[in-house]
Amino acid sequence: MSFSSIKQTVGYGDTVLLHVGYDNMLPMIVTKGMTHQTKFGALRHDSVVGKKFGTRIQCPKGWIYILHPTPELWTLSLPHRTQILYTTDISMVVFQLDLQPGSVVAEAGTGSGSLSHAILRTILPTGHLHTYEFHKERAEKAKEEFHQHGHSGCVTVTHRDVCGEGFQLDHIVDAVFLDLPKPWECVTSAKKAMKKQGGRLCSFSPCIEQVQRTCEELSAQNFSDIVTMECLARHFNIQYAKLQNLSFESSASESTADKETSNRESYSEPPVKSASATLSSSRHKEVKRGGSDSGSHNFPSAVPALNMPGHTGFLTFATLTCH
Amino acid sequence: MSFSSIKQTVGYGDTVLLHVGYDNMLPMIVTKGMTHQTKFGALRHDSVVGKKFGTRIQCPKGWIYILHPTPELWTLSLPHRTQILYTTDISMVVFQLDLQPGSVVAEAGTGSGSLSHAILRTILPTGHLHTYEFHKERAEKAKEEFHQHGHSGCVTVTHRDVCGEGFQLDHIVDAVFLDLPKPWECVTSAKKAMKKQGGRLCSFSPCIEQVQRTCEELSAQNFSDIVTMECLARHFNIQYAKLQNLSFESSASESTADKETSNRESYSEPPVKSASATLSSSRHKEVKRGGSDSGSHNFPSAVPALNMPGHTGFLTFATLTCH
Amino acid sequence: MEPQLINEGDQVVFHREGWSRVFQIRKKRQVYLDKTKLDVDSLIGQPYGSTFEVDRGKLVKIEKDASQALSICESSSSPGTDNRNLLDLDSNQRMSKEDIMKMKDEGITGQKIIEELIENSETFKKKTEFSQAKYLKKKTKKHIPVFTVMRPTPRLILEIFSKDPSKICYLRADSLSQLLSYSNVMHGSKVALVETCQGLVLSCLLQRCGDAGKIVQLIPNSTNAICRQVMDYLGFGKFKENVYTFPLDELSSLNDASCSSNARTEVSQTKATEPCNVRPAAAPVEGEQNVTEGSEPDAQTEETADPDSNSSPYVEEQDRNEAAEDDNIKAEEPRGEEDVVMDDTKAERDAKTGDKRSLGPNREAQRQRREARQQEAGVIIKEKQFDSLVIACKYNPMPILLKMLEFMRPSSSVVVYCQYLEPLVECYTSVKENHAGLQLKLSETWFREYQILPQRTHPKINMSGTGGFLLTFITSQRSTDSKKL
Amino acid sequence: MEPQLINEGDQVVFHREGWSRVFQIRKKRQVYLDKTKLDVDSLIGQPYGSTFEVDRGKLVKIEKDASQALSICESSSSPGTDNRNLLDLDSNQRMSKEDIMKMKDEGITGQKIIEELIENSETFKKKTEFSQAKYLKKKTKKHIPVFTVMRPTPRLILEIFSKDPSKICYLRADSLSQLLSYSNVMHGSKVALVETCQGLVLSCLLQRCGDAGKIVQLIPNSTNAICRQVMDYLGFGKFKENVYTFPLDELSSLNDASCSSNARTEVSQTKATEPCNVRPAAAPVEGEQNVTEGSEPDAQTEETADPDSNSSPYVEEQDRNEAAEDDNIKAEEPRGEEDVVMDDTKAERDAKTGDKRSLGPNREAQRQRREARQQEAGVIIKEKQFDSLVIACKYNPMPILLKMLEFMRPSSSVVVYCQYLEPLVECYTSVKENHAGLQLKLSETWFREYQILPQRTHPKINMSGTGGFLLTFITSQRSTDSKKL
Repeated sequence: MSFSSIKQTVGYGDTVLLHVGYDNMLPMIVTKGMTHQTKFGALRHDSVVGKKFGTRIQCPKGWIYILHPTPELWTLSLPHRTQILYTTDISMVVFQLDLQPGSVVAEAGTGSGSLSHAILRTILPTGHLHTYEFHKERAEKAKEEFHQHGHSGCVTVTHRDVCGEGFQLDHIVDAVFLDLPKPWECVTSAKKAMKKQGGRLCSFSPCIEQVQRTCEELSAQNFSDIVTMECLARHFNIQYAKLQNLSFESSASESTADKETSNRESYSEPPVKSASATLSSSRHKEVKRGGSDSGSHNFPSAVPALNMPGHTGFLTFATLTCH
Repeated sequence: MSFSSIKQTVGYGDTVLLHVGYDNMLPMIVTKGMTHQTKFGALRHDSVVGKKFGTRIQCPKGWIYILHPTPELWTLSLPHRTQILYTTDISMVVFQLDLQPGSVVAEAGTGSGSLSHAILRTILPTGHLHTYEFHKERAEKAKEEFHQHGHSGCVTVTHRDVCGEGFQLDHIVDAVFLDLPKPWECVTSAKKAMKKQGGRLCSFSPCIEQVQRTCEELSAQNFSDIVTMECLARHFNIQYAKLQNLSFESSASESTADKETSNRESYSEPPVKSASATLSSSRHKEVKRGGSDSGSHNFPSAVPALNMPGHTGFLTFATLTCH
Repeated sequence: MEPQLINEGDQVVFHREGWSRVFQIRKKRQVYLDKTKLDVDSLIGQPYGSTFEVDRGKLVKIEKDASQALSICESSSSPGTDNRNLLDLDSNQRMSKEDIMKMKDEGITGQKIIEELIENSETFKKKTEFSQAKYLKKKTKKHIPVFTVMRPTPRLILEIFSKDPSKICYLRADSLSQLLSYSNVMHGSKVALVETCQGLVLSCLLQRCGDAGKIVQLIPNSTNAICRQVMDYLGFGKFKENVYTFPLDELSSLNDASCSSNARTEVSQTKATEPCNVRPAAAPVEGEQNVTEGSEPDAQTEETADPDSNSSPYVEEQDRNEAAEDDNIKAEEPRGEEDVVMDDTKAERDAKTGDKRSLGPNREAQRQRREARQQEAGVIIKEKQFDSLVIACKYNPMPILLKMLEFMRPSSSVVVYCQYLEPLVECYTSVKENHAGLQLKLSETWFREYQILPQRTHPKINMSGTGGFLLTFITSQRSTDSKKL
Repeated sequence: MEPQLINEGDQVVFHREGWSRVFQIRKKRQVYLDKTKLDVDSLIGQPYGSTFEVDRGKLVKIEKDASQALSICESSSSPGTDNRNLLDLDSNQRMSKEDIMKMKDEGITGQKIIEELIENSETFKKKTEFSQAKYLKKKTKKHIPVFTVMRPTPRLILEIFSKDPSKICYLRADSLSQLLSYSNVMHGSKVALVETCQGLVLSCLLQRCGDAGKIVQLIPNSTNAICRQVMDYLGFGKFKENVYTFPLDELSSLNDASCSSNARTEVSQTKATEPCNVRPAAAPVEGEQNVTEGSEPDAQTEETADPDSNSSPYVEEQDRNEAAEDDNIKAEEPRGEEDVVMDDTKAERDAKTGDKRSLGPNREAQRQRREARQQEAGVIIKEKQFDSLVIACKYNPMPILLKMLEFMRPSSSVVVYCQYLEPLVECYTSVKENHAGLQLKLSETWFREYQILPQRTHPKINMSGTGGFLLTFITSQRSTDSKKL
């Protein structure tokens, strides 16, 4: 129940996220009498009930935090049934579709529900999400998850292939999201689903050929402001970098004692990350020693992650005015 | 003559680059008795003859530097007859085509000669560039420029439409560069131009449809390692940034005298860019004052330029093995 | 479900591709758009989503958009094969700028002008099909001003600032949208906010709160004005009860364990009141004239007239610099247009100035209401139960972040946006050191648009080089222990 | 103009898409490739550009590349329409890993294995055409090792390091290529260079110098080894006369106005000689065995055996850390392969160790030659007529840059590459302050590859997030005034 509203303490039936480490987060449905195995050992569900979200729990071999679920954390920990959208794209979709509490949205396909959760968070409590999935088991699994997460009242999951069978909605939605192999086939049906006063549409496609056909179809069906974009998250690793300073004095002219002192100085500096106050003072120390001593130049550095997503998909947005 | 070899001093007939400002660089052919008008007033050509490259010249209203030409500076100052390639793409082309002194290269079209100069710099003195331009005046202008720049011996400019008429070269080049509206039509001719032992080919196209057809044709003609890429330069503006530190103490509890002191302190700091030594000490001053005083947080910042090229073209490279 | 109609008093967006302006519809009001004075009376009663062409100061509703004109022109000429024999010369066009201006003055339509331009072009017929299309698109945009009238949304409001992103700390759609996601603000959220983005972030968060939730906007101090321009644009009068204001320089008094409500009131009363811009858009406060021109254009950083309240010369200097910058920007724009956008400013300022000199009974009541609201905000802050903390401002974020973390509950969502990377590196390091956050991420977004056209598909030639940087994390238990920070 | 043939002694590149390895061809030599031991004798006499398939330890020349296998498989099945009814389960494949290993051991070809895999897949036939192609490509890459043998070029050498870019300071093709352009190095250039990229930057610059020009590589001090591995790969023996080495810690002695060549010689003679890796690849120096396995794999940072020469414990510590890192990396790779790549190391080391203990007459001659070369380098440096300065190293660039600017002529080209942005910001600020440079630019490159396939065109799913940062400028007159720096 913890997705649809913010709770203070953990209760039975809540989905909580176990934060074991930065890249290790597991969803857990708190169930009476159950035990969950983590890499830090067993966690009894009962032991977290009544605890505040954010609490640190001592497991046999380490700490675990119980976090309140958010769509963003869910995206990082959900069971993958398909390729999923990530928060960079999801954020853009929700923003560009003009969603707000009360919006009615049609989504095809549901996939693993990564986007659905962000949509639901935004349109709650008076909006509604009509979501379609052509894969039967996935549709059922999504339905179950939404129920589990307290979203039942705001979402309708339909097992249907929207390509071909259409949304079968009659002018009731504010926004449509398409993540389909042939989105252009669904534009007519999407248009029919959209309110007479108009609304916004988004199509997500990995290949440029899909985008081309979709844009052509959107244009033919009088959608306007057709804009295609790509957005990629670039993460920074924050490192305490250390670059050796070379000496321009022949070592013959330098006393060994001097050298050792300066080296000891550089060893006394914090070996890893440190607060800015410490950083500044260590930097000051360097200045005192001069810029070209035989020590090292230490600085906090924001290093772009070496590997980053190069492509997720093209996002095409379009406006339908009153029709 | 100053492109084909490095000279120490300026002579008549040299093309020099007048560096008037960061975004203001003009080429000038040093000619006896001539005068050049710049925004800092008149510059007599005779006055720069015999001067070392890099010299600062006093003009009536300001300083001008006479720079030795390089292909990179030429790219920034050349007369545009067409859209040109810039150094980010040019560098990749020269590198990926495996060019080195002695390489023989075919280029179509010549355009404004921006890439040609970089190719020539790399293949000198024993290599040769065969460059083709379908626009008559442009071909003539390019020929004149190459001559002016001392490249006559290493380059042949031909006025011809390679699309249709082909390179008409018989297995003599190591590398081919295509910047044509329909590059796929020239693959056969390019292949014929390439040495029997094989070589490298590059095609530069702004649109993805051109790339698709070109890749298809390259693949059909047994080119291998067909790789398409994009590279975009992102420049940083180095700013000495200043962010106000907010106070969390009610001003009632703070003496006015204190406040003024700290403000005076922040005024005493260098107002613009300063060397790292100065930076470090000013940073240290902040630390002494504490992180949350009513002064400001000053730091050198690398701010990405607000506007950057979003697309120049797709670069497609391919290898032809012995054929 | 029927088309919604434009009413008097509505804030509407005039929109064309990648460009938006917002206006309030009032009878007998004229707005400036692209240097043309326009009468907007005719919009009242029209459905939203209608498209209008500007024709000699009048808005004429059209059924199809400008692409129609484009396609007519396109088919009227047979393209050349390539550009080989074209020289780029001014003499290619036989019509002069003066000719064009004269035609415009004579009331000749943009479409007719374009046809004349083509007729008088030496090279148009020889250009390739693509070059022709490009030429037509450029000329259409220049000579046929066509706008669609839309209801304001954050997306469209953001476009208004695309011309001058410094006003909103260089937030771009990608960074603003992620800020909203990672803040996890939803119906009913309790949010702590520090922003200097003209109220844009406040408005977006408020919209996501719906009719529930509480947003406490922390401002530097009670004497500094805050700008919430965007609140008006989005017509947020009705939700204003959700928004509280609290001065950061009074947080320390809240933090005292003994902090009684009396003591707090006392402190507040020694300060000037907060000149709050938030009020129902359609209900002008006393003293405001229905200004259409000639008002003060500077709404960015309003200085109070009281010299005592500006005790810090540094802040004053900064404000002046910004005011000067703003003036520069405005100098490029037609004055009239700015006036309409900023039309509340002079009245506000007049009111403020009066505020200090002699408080009438109405003013006194307002002041008291504000005091009461601030006390309410203080109570919310003291509960330390914020679900979200959002910082997107021109101040150094680290001290603000560390201070505000004292008031967050564990497992709450924190987003710090900054146009510079370096201050966020410091925030990151500090949060990490203090074990104050989980899922700590520092990122920027690479964002590019594409041109999708038959045989001419490619990424857009120009893109934005930066949309700022985001630090996001989830507070962990430790962060509630204020002594560790 | 006829195809060039592979000769004994050649350095050759084994290449497939996005992947390269370099080997020297010697008779009776075996190399490790993807955990398979290979006999490369059969390559001798084959034309460059030939493609080989690995078949039970033998290289079998094939006429077409692996795409043939792919297309055969592709046409042999009719694709499904979509993935709607597919579940991703391990049980979809009836063949186990053990089955596959067994087939390989039995010498069954990769192509046959793939056909079996398809036959035994529950889901292959139901997959869409695109999914089938993706599956086939993946399996082909895994089970059919096909390589084209190419002559080494900087482009291919760069690919060798793509697996471990830290060895070349994270240089990427875009940053290396721009470094080369902005350095303006050409036939006949005089270049000052500081690099710790395994000789990659040195080799590229040397190639651009052709058979003329001079490159002075500045190294930390005479006691530290430098690694120029890549020089061997590119077979640069014949140009080595263009390359000089000079220790940075002796620059100050050069700078003295009185600096006589005698004084300099004296200083040099008190130091250990520079253990230079540069030598003709095909001519082993005395004492080297024709090692094929079992040699020391660490060629990155060779420590001299003389404890005195390692007077700085700090540097020693750093070297050790790096050595440890290198070991970690190597642990992942098959030992044999490393051995071949590094085959000079042990001999070098043995030679060096011997060097200190008893200098034979040959050693003494070599030492004297090196002394002479260093003196020549000193003369070049003192002329202050360098055309180009290139810095791409793991050291703090600013002190090196400021020092080296003293030796540059005006209007020369300077490129400083660094894997971190921050040190270059400092360099930028310092150069700007000292008015030492014009056209000062600090940049990074956004670099992405594309998949161009019918109906499946899109940017590659993974990209490199950084290729480092470049500072470029042209020295101005002022920079020759060393007192200002």
